[in-house]
Order: sequence, then C-alpha cells, then structure tokens
Amino acid sequence: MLDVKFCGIDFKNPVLVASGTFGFGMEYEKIIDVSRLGGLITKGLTLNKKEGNEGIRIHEVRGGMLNSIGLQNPGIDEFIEKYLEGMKKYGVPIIANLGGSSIEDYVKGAERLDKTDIDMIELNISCPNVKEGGMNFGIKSSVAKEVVKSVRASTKKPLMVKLSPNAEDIVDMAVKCVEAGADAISLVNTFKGMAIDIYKRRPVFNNTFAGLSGPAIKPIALRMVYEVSKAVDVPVCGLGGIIDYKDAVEFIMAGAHLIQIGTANFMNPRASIEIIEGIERFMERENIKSLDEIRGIV
Amino acid sequence: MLDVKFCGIDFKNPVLVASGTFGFGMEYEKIIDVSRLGGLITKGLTLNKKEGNEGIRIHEVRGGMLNSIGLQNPGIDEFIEKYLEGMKKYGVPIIANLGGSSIEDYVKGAERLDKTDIDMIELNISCPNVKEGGMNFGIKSSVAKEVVKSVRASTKKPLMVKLSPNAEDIVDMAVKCVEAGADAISLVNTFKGMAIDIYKRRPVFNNTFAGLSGPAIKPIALRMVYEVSKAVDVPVCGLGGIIDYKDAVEFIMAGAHLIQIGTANFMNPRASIEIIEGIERFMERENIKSLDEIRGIV
Amino acid sequence: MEYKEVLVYSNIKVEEDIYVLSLIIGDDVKAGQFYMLKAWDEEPILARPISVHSVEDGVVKFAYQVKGRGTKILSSLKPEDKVYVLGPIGNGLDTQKFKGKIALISGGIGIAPMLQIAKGLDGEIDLYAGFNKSPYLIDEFRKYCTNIYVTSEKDEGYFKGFITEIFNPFEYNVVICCGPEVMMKRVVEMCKNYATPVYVLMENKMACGVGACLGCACNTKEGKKRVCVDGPVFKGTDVMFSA
Amino acid sequence: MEYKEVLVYSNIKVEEDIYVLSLIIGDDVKAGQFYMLKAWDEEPILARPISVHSVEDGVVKFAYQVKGRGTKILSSLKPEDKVYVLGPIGNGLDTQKFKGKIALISGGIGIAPMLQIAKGLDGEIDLYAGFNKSPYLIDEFRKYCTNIYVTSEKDEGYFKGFITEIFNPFEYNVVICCGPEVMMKRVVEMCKNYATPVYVLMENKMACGVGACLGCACNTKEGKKRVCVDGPVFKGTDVMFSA
Ligand SMILES: Cc1cc2nc3c(=O)[nH]c(=O)nc-3n(C[C@H](O)[C@H](O)[C@H](O)COP(=O)(O)OP(=O)(O)OC[C@H]3O[C@@H](n4cnc5c(N)ncnc54)[C@H](O)[C@@H]3O)c2cc1C
Ligand SMILES: Cc1cc2nc3c(=O)[nH]c(=O)nc-3n(C[C@H](O)[C@H](O)[C@H](O)COP(=O)(O)OP(=O)(O)OC[C@H]3O[C@@H](n4cnc5c(N)ncnc54)[C@H](O)[C@@H]3O)c2cc1C
Ligand SMILES: Cc1cc2nc3c(=O)[nH]c(=O)nc-3n(C[C@H](O)[C@H](O)[C@H](O)COP(=O)(O)O)c2cc1C
Ligand SMILES: Cc1cc2nc3c(=O)[nH]c(=O)nc-3n(C[C@H](O)[C@H](O)[C@H](O)COP(=O)(O)O)c2cc1C
Ligand code: FES
Ligand code: FES
Repeated sequence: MLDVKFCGIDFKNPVLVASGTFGFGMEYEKIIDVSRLGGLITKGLTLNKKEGNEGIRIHEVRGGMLNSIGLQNPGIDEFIEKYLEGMKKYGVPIIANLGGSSIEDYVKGAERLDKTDIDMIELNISCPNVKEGGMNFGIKSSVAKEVVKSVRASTKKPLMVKLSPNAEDIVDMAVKCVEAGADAISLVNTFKGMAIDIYKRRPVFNNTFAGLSGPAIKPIALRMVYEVSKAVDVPVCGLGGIIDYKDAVEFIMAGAHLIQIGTANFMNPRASIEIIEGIERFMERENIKSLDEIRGIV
Repeated sequence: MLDVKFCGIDFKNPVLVASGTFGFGMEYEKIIDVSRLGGLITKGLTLNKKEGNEGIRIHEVRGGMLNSIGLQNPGIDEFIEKYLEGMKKYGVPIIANLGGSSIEDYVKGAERLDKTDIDMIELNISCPNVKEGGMNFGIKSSVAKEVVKSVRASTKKPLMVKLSPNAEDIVDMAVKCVEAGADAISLVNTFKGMAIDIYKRRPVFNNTFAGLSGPAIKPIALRMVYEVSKAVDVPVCGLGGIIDYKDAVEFIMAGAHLIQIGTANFMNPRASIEIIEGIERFMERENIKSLDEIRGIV
Repeated sequence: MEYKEVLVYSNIKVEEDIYVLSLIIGDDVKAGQFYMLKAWDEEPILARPISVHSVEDGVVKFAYQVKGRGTKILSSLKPEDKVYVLGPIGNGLDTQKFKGKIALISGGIGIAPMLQIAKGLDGEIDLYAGFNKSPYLIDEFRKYCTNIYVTSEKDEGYFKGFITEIFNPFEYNVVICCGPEVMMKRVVEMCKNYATPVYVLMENKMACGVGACLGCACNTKEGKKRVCVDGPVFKGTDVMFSA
Repeated sequence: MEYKEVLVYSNIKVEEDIYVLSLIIGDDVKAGQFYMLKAWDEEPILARPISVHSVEDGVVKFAYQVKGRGTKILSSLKPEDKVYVLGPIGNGLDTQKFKGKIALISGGIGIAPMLQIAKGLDGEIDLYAGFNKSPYLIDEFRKYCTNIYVTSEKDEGYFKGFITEIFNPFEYNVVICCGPEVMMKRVVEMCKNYATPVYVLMENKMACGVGACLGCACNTKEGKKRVCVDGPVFKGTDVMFSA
C-alpha cells in the first residue's frame, strides 16, 4: 500500500532519511530497525575527504536549528571501501548524496559512484563554487544547469538533483535541472540563515551564515514542493521540516513521490518509523488504497 | 539612551510595531501604553477600500503563522478621515504602510499621503501586480525599481521601502530600491508558504499560498538584514520573528537602526513594551551608552 | 479588556475530552463574551479563544473540548498554575433586552457559552442541545430552563437526529444559537421562515483578539466584520455563512 | 544504546539553579557516559546531553545546572513525569585500569560526572572542585575521596582563586578533568610539564547523540572526533582546545 516506484527503483515506502542527518545508517541501528525505512541517503560525499568547518557547528533556534557542518565526510573512495557494504545490509535502496566545489569534482565523484552498486545519486548543488568565488551552484539556474549536465554525462545511475531553497527562482531552477538531464528533483536543502551571540558581539558561526532546518521551514518547503511538482514532469522527493505523518501527507498531497526526514531524527530517533506507521494508519482510516490516490491531489 | 534618528525623524526608542499586526494603534490602547512605543506603522493602506480575502485567513504552524488577510483596509481617504487623528494622539512617529496593485495606485496613494502629516511612508512592494499577471512587485529588482522611482517622484515624505524575502536577490533588490530613491529599507515581509488540510485534501487558504511570519523566520530574516545593512548606505529597519529583547539586539547588531514587532504582538500583547525594557536593561548590564556602539557591530 | 496572568482555581474533566476550567478572574463579564487563553510561553504561538461558560464571584469558568495542541495543554492545568488571559472580549449579548419564550440551541461544545446566557435571561427558556457523543454540561441548565431537549448520536435514551428536526422556531420570541456553521446556517434559515429573531455566536480563527489583525473576518450584509470585537454575537440574518 | 520513555523518580534542588534528577533507568552504565534527555514534545527541538552523575540500583542520577530553555524544563519535573532518554552514550572511562594517586578536577557543574568516576576508581582519590558560586554536591564525594579541595569565588571558608593554583600534577599518577574549556586546557598544559596522564570530558553542542550529525566535532591530533561517540572522554594531550 505504501510502495512507490521512483526512477525505476522500488521503494517499499516513501519515507527516506535526509542526507547529513542519518550518517551512513549504522549510527541508528541500535535504536531503530533501519531496514524498515524506505531508503537511505548518505551524508554528503565529496571526491576527497573533508574535515568540515571549525567552531560551533550547530545552534538551536525556535522551531529549528542552524548547522554549519561544512560537508565533513571521508571522501568517496573511503565511503565505498568502508561504509557502502554496511549500508547495503539493510536491504533498502541506497542513494549517495554528492557534493563538490567545482564541476570537475562533481564529475569525478559521479564517475566513481557510477561504478558502485548504489541505486541513485542525489546531487547536492547547495555547495559553494570555490572557483567562482564561493557563490553556491544552487542559486542561479544557468549555473546549476552546467553542473547537472556535466554530472549527467558522467553516470548512468538515476540522477536526482537536490535544490537549494535559496535559489533565485525555485521553479525555473527545477525546470533547468530537468532540461539538463535530472531524472528526479528533491527539495529543499537548508535555508541560509544566521545567529548572533549578543554577549560576544559576533556571529555564532565562524562562517557567519548557516543552514536552517526543522519545523520552522516546513510551510515554505511545502510551497516549493507544490510549485515544483506542478512544473516538472519528473518525480519529486519532498523534504523540509517534516516531523510527523501529517506533515508527510501534506508533502505527498502537494505532489511528492518520496519524502525525506531530516532534523526530525534528532528530535526523535524513531520519527521516521513513526511517520511510516502514521501514514499507513491515515490511509486505512481514510480508505486510501495507494499513494497514487492522493499524490498531488492539491 | 535608546533614541534613534532615522531619516531625520526622532524616535525615542527603536521598537516599532509592524504593519498589519497592530491595526491603527487604538486596538491595543486598553492593553498597553501605546505612547511608549518607538513608532506606529499602519495596517497596509491602498488607494481604495479593500475587503480582503475570503475563507480562512490565519493558520497557525509550528513556530509561526500563515496569513492571507489580503490587505483588507478602509482605503487611504477613510484612513485620513477616521484614523489618522487618533493615531497622532500617542505622540509617536506615524508611518503609513502603502500597498497597491498597479504603479498608478501606488502613486496616487503616495500623493494623498503626502498631503497629510504622517511622518514617513513605508512602501510595501510585496503586493501582487495585477496588471502584470499577479507576480509580486517585490520579486524582481527591475520591477521594484520602477515602483519606487514613481512613488519617490510623488512624495516628499521620507520613503522607506519594505522588501519581500521572496525577492530573487535580496541584496540587489535593496541596492536597486536605494538607487531609485528609497531613504530607508525595511525588511522582511512574510515568506511565501502554504498549508494543506489533509482531511479536506485541499489547501487551507483559498489563494493556496499565504505569508509565513513569527519566530520560524527569524534566522533567515536576520541574515537578510545583515546582508542588506552591509550593502546599502541608507538606514535599515529590521523585522521578522522578533519576539524578545535578545532577538531585537541581534537585529541591531546585524545593522538595523529600527526594528519592528509583528507576530509577537499576538503571542503577547505586551511584547513590544517588554522588548523596549529588555533592550534597556541589556544596555545597562553591558554598559552600552548608546545604540550606536552596537549597531552593525557584527 | 485587560491582559494579565491569573491562577487556575480548578480544572475538571466532565466527559471524555470535555473540561471545565475555573480561573481566578474578577472581571465584569457579559454573557457571550470570551477570553484569549494562553497557558504556555512560546509554543503554540497563538492564544486560544474560549467563551465564558459561567461567572461566579471572582471566578470565570470556561468549558472546552480538547481538539489540538492548545486545548491539550489547557487540559493538563492544575490548581495554582498560571494562565495568561486577554479579555473579556467581544460585544456579548444584552440578555436583559429579551423577553418571552427563548430557545437556546447548541451543537457540541457550542453549549459552553449558553450557561451564562441562560443565567442572564428572564423569559421562559428552552435548551436544545445536540451532541455527536455523550451529552455533557446539561445538568447545570436545569435551574434556568423550562425544557431541555438533548440529542445524541451515541448514547441511548436520547433522540437520534439533528436538533433542527425537533425544534420549531414558530414557538419562540428569540433564538440564540452556537455550534458548527452548518447547524447555525440551518437554524437561521428555519427562523427566517417564521421571522423569529435569531442570534448566532461565531467562531473564527483568531490571532490578536483585539480587532487588529483582521484574521477573524466574517462576511455580513454590511461587509466584513471582525468576530472578536464586532462579534462574536451577530444577528443570524446578517451573517453570510460560508458553510 | 536505547531510546525510551522512562519515569522520574525524584528531582531535587541542591543549590541555587543546581538539581539532581533521578530517572528510573535500569541500564548498565559506564562512568563518564551521558544521556540525551528530553522532557518535552516538540520545542525546544533538541534533546540535552547530561552526564551520568551516579548509578544506584535501577536509578540513574543526573546533576545539572539550569542554563536555558531545556534545563529549565528539566528543573520543573516531578516524580512520575515522563522523560525520553537516549543512552547511555559515549566511550566512558575504564576506571578499573587506573592505579595509584588520582586527581579529579572539576569546574562548576563539571563536577557532575565525577561522582560515578570516583565510585569506580580504586586508587587514592583527591577531588579538586572549583566554583564561581556556592559549592555543591561535595558531600557525596567524602566516601570515595582522600582529600577534597574546594574553591569558591563567593562563599567564605574556601580558597578564592583557580583550582589550578592549588593543584600540582607532579603528585598524581592520573588526572581526570571536566569543566570549562579554558580550565581543561590549563590543566592539560600543567600535566604535560610533568608527563602526568590526563583525561578530559568534552562538552560540545549536540544534535543526534549517535554519531550521525557531526555537529559535536572536536579537534584532536588525529583529526576531527565526535564527542558523542568517540568521546566524551579524551586523552587531554590529544585534544586541540579552541578556548
Ligand atoms: C469566540 C470563540 C469562542 C470559543 N469558545 C469556545 C468554548 O467555549 N469552548 C471550546 O471548546 N471551544 C471554543 N472555541 C473554539 C476554540 O477556540 C478552539 O477549539 C481551539 O482554539 C482549538 O485549539 P487547539 O489548540 O486545541 O486546536 P488546534 O487545531 O491545534 O488549533 C490550531 C489553531 O486553530 C485555531 N482553531 C482551531 N479550531 C478552532 C475553532 N473551532 N474556532 C476558532 N479557532 C480555532 C486555534 O485557536 C489555533 O490558533 C471558541 C472559538 C471562538 C472563536
Ligand atoms: C557530553 C555532555 C555532558 C554534559 N553533562 C552535563 C551535566 O552533567 N550537567 C550539566 O548541567 N550540564 C551538562 N552538559 C551541558 C548541558 O548539556 C547544557 O548545559 C545544556 O544542554 C543546556 O541546555 P539549555 O536548554 O538549558 O540551554 P540553552 O542555551 O537554551 O541550549 C541551547 C542549545 O545549546 C546546547 N548547549 C548549551 N550549552 C551547552 C553546553 N555547555 N554543552 C553542550 N551543549 C550546550 C543545548 O543542548 C541546546 O541544544 C553536558 C554537555 C555534554 C555535551
Ligand atoms: C546536521 C545536518 C547536516 C546536513 N548535511 C547535508 C549534506 O551533507 N548534504 C545535503 O544535501 N544536505 C544536508 N543537510 C540538509 C538535509 O538533508 C535537509 O535537506 C534539510 O535539513 C531540510 O530538511 P529537515 O528540515 O527535515 O531537516 C544537512 C542537514 C543537517 C541538519
Ligand atoms: C496578520 C498579518 C497582517 C499583515 N499585514 C501586512 C500589511 O498590511 N502590510 C505589510 O507590509 N505587512 C503586513 N504583514 C507583515 C508584517 O508587517 C511583518 O512584515 C511580518 O509579519 C514579519 O514580521 P513578524 O515575524 O515579526 O510578524 C502582516 C503580517 C501579519 C501576520
Ligand atoms: S482576532 Fe485579530 S481582528 Fe479579530
Ligand atoms: S551529536 Fe551528532 S555526531 Fe555527535
């Protein structure tokens, strides 16, 4: 009843865990039955190992949190060597989240992932483009299009592009990414925010800005998922502030085929499981036989 | 100690109440001493009376609320006739918030306000441009620039332009508005969001979308105020999710000369007064003699 | 109208999900008025509008149904706990101006404001109270009402069906109604047929409770009105129901 | 490690803003480990990491200082209230492997984890506890410690000054330290001079508590480590302090 076919892959339910909030899955294995999830998305991977940012990395705000992890990750090679096998043992689709700070990095990363048996690549275009002065790849559609095109050419894996809500025009961004060859769109990544330590009289984060996630962003994320779902004809994976099954159903009704749970994992490590169970009970109560009946109904 | 000179006007403290959240001031007079506020901003005014939107107009979400009032207001003439005198009796600066759905409306509205003794006009460019198919004036800098130029030419009152956080590029938007003659910038208005009634399987609001305000938006609003303050050399008025004095101080440290309290008035009708008192106590504790010492310090 | 912190006197469960909260508020209250209640700090962000159920020497009682986050928190209140109250709000009902035979019609928790209304009225009062589940708060009315008609979808011993099936406007000089919009709409239509004056208590979502936000607007013959300060009591024939 | 709902056994105020919370948790806990505690539903969104203060037949005790929103809520807990706990988390300290003369050095609420550590150690234990305000939790240590040195900026009868002024690393075989980073950094430097092994308990901001979010990273000689699962106990000489 909860199963979804997405880019040719069978997901037993639409509830995935969002990149960067669930490590490589093993971290949560003592607490929940990871094999019940719809799918796993890796922490953002870059071609080479990254140590991430210095200073404070997370800061709680009302209704959400700011993070500035800075893409700390072991690099793609070490991921393949040390973590991929472990992730596969849960028997659910594995999506590798790919980051990069130049088009070459992205392309090389995609090429290596192409040779593994991961099921899909989620391309994170919210990374700063180091070569062009640090502005994110995900702000201007024309810039994003270039990355997507290049990555598209370097892998046969299904390619899902993860949009940044900071994009100048989210709908145009989605359309351009699809034109460039994206098989699916996921959205949203974190919103550019900031916080100030009023006693130290300086920003909380070394990089001044950080990414806002959690319930606070949900109404905006939902709106974006709705707009993008109407505008593209590839399937959409929705996320941003989903913390219970009602939020999840809203995203599905807005048009999402799959959804991802991020910050909610920190609020309640069982959140994703409870959301799967909640959607199921909702469907029973409302006599819905398949998600097709309600997807995009709004 | 709390006084601020802003566009030549003396504000005894930097705490104003945001348009649409405080009516015309009288509504709160039984509950708080309105004359203690730094200044009053009217409900959004349009040339002609507007009945506003049908259906549900407010919807609470985690950390904030969505509203779709639709600029219900008595029209500028009736405002002048019936409300302006009443507002003036509090002895604080009065800012008229001006909306419109075409450039002509804005211009005519500004011309009428110019003849009154309001202290300043706050130009709300988040209104849908009816002539050009409903896209907000506040999304594209080039479009906003036209409105600001026209309004600038039609009034000698200090002109503060209130930006929408939905702008494609908030910094460029601010810069263009200043080029077009804005004496000050205020930001942010509400974020475009939505909510779905999963039982009725349709959007909560008749217009599908609605504006998100409240604590949820604070980290993003603060970031925008910071970015804009650095980019323009006119004074900035900051708002978006401020609910206590700490939030207020963050906005001031980010560069805001004045701040506005919106949704917090609903959470606690005494919020604005408590924020004034809180800033004062903070300054005493931290031995700050004037807001100049901390404004934009970050 | 005032904004202040007051203490809980008692908070009693009277039926599944139905509670009566007594707050130590010494205000002068009119029947049909309400308060915005907040028993939390920041989240949920809005206060909840709840009608005055009854006023008794320095204590204002509220009868409410647990629906979502806010009323859930209200239901957990204990004596001496603190609650922020804004009120009393609204036009209320000039109960003294009504004479003759009066019908009070409620649907579900719409019965809440009826007690203080009944207490203020002089004429012969009949209560028509409809419930989906088991009836509640009925006993309180015996002192003030001549006849009490109760319907319940659930419990035995009550009429099963809509209140509107057993109520005849023709018999009454005034009708006062509070409940779901569909019900109020129907009652107003029935009363129109007999030209019986009818008053309704509207419930719209509210943010400010003071007339500032315009969130609670309801359509009337004279345009948009604010339920919080122009209402919550309206002439039934003035309201353009959306349901 | 497990995520579950448990009951409050007691929650006792021991000093201004300092509480000891006992939860009915039957876990097998190592000294130096901690739990993520959450006694609310949605807001604040993150759980709070709090060290195990002491374990006594089926009850885990936590000593904490009220700082902000989360610990404020913890301080209002009453017996039988529910708390979500995730834990026990972290490497903890293999107390059995230490021999000889051992110094426990704490700053402020850094004393919290020291009790369970003291209970597990075998050698001769000296406690050095520094406070800005009035000392607390000291009595508990008398059973396990040979000497107890207390400093307080506020109360009479105690040494006024930094713990580091009265502590000499030369005298000890092992030093274990928990407190503000500046203090831990200083203690580690002092110990380096005498090549005395020193362990520190790090406190970084945490979101997940399971090693997934990388929010709690701390710099060590071997690169970034996660305080939650790679720590919270580190060799003092491995940590690159930021303070
Ligand atoms: C003037 C007036 C008087 C009322 N008197 C009573 C009363 O005496 N007893 C009683 O049980 N209920 C009364 N209500 C309805 C009561 O306000 C809602 O049931 C309550 O706000 C629901 O809050 P919640 O947090 O439990 O639900 P949620 O669904 O979590 O509330 C979410 C938001 O929607 C608003 N909301 C939800 N339902 C309603 C509703 N029916 N009317 C208005 N706002 C709503 C809430 O205030 C809140 O802002 C009255 C409403 C109004 C406007
Ligand atoms: C492994 C570990 C063990 C700890 N053990 C104890 C203990 O036994 N007793 C005790 O009183 N405190 C302990 N702390 C510190 C305690 O976690 C914080 O004081 C507490 O989280 C503050 O929460 P708050 O809501 O009161 O403050 P707020 O300032 O409202 O918290 C905001 C956010 O910052 C985080 N935060 C604030 N201060 C700290 C801090 N010093 N360390 C880590 N995160 C912080 C909070 O967890 C929260 O996410 C420990 C911290 C860690 C990492
Ligand atoms: C601590 C943390 C780390 C994250 N790391 C990544 C990442 O490496 N790659 C990525 O694409 N998104 C990353 N994200 C963004 C999330 O995947 C998700 O898009 C965002 O948090 C919004 O969803 P939420 O509100 O459900 O958390 C991270 C988010 C958080 C909170
Ligand atoms: C109910 C409501 C009505 C509003 N009406 C207006 C308006 O008429 N004109 C305007 O410029 N902004 C209006 N706003 C936006 C606020 O002035 C403010 O920009 C926004 O709410 C963000 O600030 P806050 O988070 O402090 O509320 C309205 C906001 C709310 C909640
Ligand atoms: S609730 Fe704000 S105007 Fe009625
Ligand atoms: S708290 Fe998430 S990795 Fe340590």
